Amino acid sequence: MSILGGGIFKGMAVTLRNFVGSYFYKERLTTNDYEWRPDGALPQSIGDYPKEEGEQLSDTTTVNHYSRNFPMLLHDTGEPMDTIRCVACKICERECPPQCIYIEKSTEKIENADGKPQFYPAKFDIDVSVCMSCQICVEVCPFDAIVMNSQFELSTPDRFGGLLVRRDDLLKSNDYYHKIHPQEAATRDQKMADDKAAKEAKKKAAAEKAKAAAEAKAKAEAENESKEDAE
Amino acid sequence: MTQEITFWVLAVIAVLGALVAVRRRNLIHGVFALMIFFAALSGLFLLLLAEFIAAVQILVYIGAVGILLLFAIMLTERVTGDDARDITSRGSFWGWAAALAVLVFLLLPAIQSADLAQTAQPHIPSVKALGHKLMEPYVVTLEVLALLLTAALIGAVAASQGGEKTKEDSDDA
Amino acid sequence: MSFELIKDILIATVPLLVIFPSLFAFTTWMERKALARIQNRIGPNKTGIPCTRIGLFGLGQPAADGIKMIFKEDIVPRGADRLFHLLAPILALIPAMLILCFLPLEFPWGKFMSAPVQAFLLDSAVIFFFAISGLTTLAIFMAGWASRNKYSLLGGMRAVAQMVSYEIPLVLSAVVVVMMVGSLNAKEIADAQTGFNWFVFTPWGLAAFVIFFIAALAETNRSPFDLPEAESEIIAGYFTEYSGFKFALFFLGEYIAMFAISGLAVTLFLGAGDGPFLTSAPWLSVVWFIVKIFGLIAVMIWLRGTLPRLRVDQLMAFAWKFLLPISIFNILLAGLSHFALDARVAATSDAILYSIHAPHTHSGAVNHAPPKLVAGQKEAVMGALHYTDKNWVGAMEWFFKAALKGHVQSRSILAWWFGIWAMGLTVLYVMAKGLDNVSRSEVKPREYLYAE
Amino acid sequence: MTLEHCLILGAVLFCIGLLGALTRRNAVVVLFSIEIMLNAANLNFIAFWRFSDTPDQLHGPLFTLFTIAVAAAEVAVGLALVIAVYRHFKTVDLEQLDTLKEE
Repeated sequence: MSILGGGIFKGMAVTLRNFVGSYFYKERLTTNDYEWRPDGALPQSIGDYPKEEGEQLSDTTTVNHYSRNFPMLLHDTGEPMDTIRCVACKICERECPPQCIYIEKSTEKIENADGKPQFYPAKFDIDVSVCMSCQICVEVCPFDAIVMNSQFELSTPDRFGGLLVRRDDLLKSNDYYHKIHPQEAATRDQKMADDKAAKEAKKKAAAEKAKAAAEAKAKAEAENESKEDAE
Repeated sequence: MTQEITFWVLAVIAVLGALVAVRRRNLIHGVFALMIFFAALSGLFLLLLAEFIAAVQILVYIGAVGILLLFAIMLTERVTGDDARDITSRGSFWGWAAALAVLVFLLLPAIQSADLAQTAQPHIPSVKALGHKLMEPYVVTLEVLALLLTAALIGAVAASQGGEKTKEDSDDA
Repeated sequence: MSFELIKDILIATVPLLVIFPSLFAFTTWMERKALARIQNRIGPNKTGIPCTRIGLFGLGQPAADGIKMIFKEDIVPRGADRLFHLLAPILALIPAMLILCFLPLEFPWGKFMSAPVQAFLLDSAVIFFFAISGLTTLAIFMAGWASRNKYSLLGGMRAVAQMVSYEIPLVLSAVVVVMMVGSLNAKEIADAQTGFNWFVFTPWGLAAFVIFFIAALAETNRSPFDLPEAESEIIAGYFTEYSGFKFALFFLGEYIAMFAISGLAVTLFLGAGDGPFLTSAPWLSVVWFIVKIFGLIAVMIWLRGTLPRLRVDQLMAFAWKFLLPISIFNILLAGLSHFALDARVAATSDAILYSIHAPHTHSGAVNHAPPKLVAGQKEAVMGALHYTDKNWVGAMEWFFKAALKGHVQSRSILAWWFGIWAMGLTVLYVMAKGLDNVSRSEVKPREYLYAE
Repeated sequence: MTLEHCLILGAVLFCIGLLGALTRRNAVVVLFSIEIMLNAANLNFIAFWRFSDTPDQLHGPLFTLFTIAVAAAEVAVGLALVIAVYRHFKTVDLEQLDTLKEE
């Protein structure tokens, strides 16, 4: 037998807790109290926003772990262009529903993190005004080179050039990825490590099998020779 | 001295309000002029120290009757009166004649001939006295009035609801 | 016009015109900050002192809104009724400002007046309050009609229907207090509640206060009842076609009406201007009055952050099938229990008073040792004295002390008092539950026969 | 502000109401005019009461209170009838509502 108006009082209790909580627990607030920018100038393009460190970063961490905004390219620790994961295979460009990714493959190959010469994207532009954050590019990418970023402050005064994000602005380090989406980054790294281990194991197994086969063959040949000696 | 000015100002507003309410083609303007007329009358009542009546006048007439008229206009046709049809009835000349005749030959002579009291006795308006009066000698009238208002309420709802479907409506539906 | 009269009128009216619009500016800031905090955001905090970086918690926001409203282009739709389009916001503001003067605010500069030109001393102040607050309904209809646009006409008609049907419970719940005090004069109602004798502390007063507050919310188109200006349904209802300064006038009118209605709620139920330390600083009564008004407005804002909007038919069913019967029943209950309680307690308190005089009169002129005092009799007598001059909260305190000392009669009075409380609230609650089921029952949409 | 001025004002307002009732086609406007006539009568009541010898008897305001109540009831029922007529005849033009007249 609910008290008459019981629902209203429950609702008001929730809003009161919210109201009081927002004063005491800072992490409840979805946006931070932005300070004025030092020179007060408006960022002209996406690149003007600080890449990793800086005030932007401190805000994106307050956005919770599962927030998705626009994709970013990953590179392992070290110089971005040396350790870039993307090999310009253009699968994501083909799969992207609004066709907002534009890739130009490089002509020559460079060493990537594992030392294997690979192609790299000479140009990798995402039109942020067209992208609908559907995350299909992240799913189809075989190299885990593209993941979703949660940076949301991307306003620029020019809506044509300003919202086209170039490759260098897209590139973010893997530990930044760990910083904004810890669990997901951890699982993704775990998966990559397992795949590598599995591949090695498979290679090793193949190598052993090859070795065993080689030994068997060698033994067989040894037996043939010994048989021929015996005749 | 101030009473004279306010009396004449309110009188002029009342007469103009009534005239516009009656002669205006656009009914909405008519209703709002009527409400100005009611407000002017309420001011006159205040001037005549009938304080409670002034309050009731605003509450009942402007607050309720005015809005009732607005609703009625909204539910009927030709609200803005912008169609060419004549707004006066056929024998409107005789209407004017009758009204003027009543004014000139009947009312004004009656006022002139009557010997009217010239001075107003001092009076402190008090709602308590009105309340006591309503309870002692007029309590029966009050109950009858309550009955009448309830009957009018139910009657108005029944009449405007149209009761069960009439023959024509059943054909149309 | 004698100079004295003009001076008095100015002293009576100008403070209201200055104080309440500035309180309006503060309330808009308070509302936006509170709503933001409820939704886990920060709210305006950048507009402080203009052209500098000092954003003092966004206190400059009302000024910024005001300036913006002044410079916004004032569009009048082509087919609109130009005169009424201009008149509607003014008519929305005038009654709101007018009813402010019926609130018993005893400003300290009142003593400079030669004759007390104060509207709340009017004999029928409360009736005038309701009469003039009914005019805002007209303004809203005029706005809806004059903007020559289906949505605003729809919003206007809905607003009028809502305000008319919620005016009745509003007035009926005020009738309870007027019946207790026995006068319509706002000052007498305020004086009857001095010394924490607020009507909210009586069961029927509490019920009437709740009904009054709900009806006041509907009367000023606030929170759960803001259908007429619902952005989502009919694009801000009757002031869709208003922009610039006229829109600001509507906004101002609505807030001042909110102040006025909560001012009346404070006068009728929360003991206008009554609070602690009044003896030392009588001017504090105005401060207490405004603090209580802000308390009610805080609750209104809190409700706005919580409750979803009511549909039209729910709105109407709630007014006619729930609030109206409850308020009528509350009047009946108030009449029965108050006068029954009055008679019962008066009888026992007279008995208590009689008990201390009785021995002297019997034994004639011979004075002998003072009568043996029953335990707790002194407190009971004090309580009875308090009760005779209508200070029942103080009386109950003394009766409570006496009851602690074991005084039989004050125990019976307290039992009777709390019995009335329990009986009153349970009866009202049961009736409310019953009516709630009725008004929630399946509403058959009535097919309209006319205007095929 | 003598009694005579009030009575003349009452008379003029009464005649304006009468004029409206007699000359207008629309039933709702006729109801306006009846309201104006009733209010003119109320004004006279209050005027006579104010200048009477025993204002404390409060005859004027009491009687006006009753006429206001009756007038409100009358408007409510009158408008309900007008709406019912409109629904049936699709018009409120008094000239066309002459089905009782035998041709």
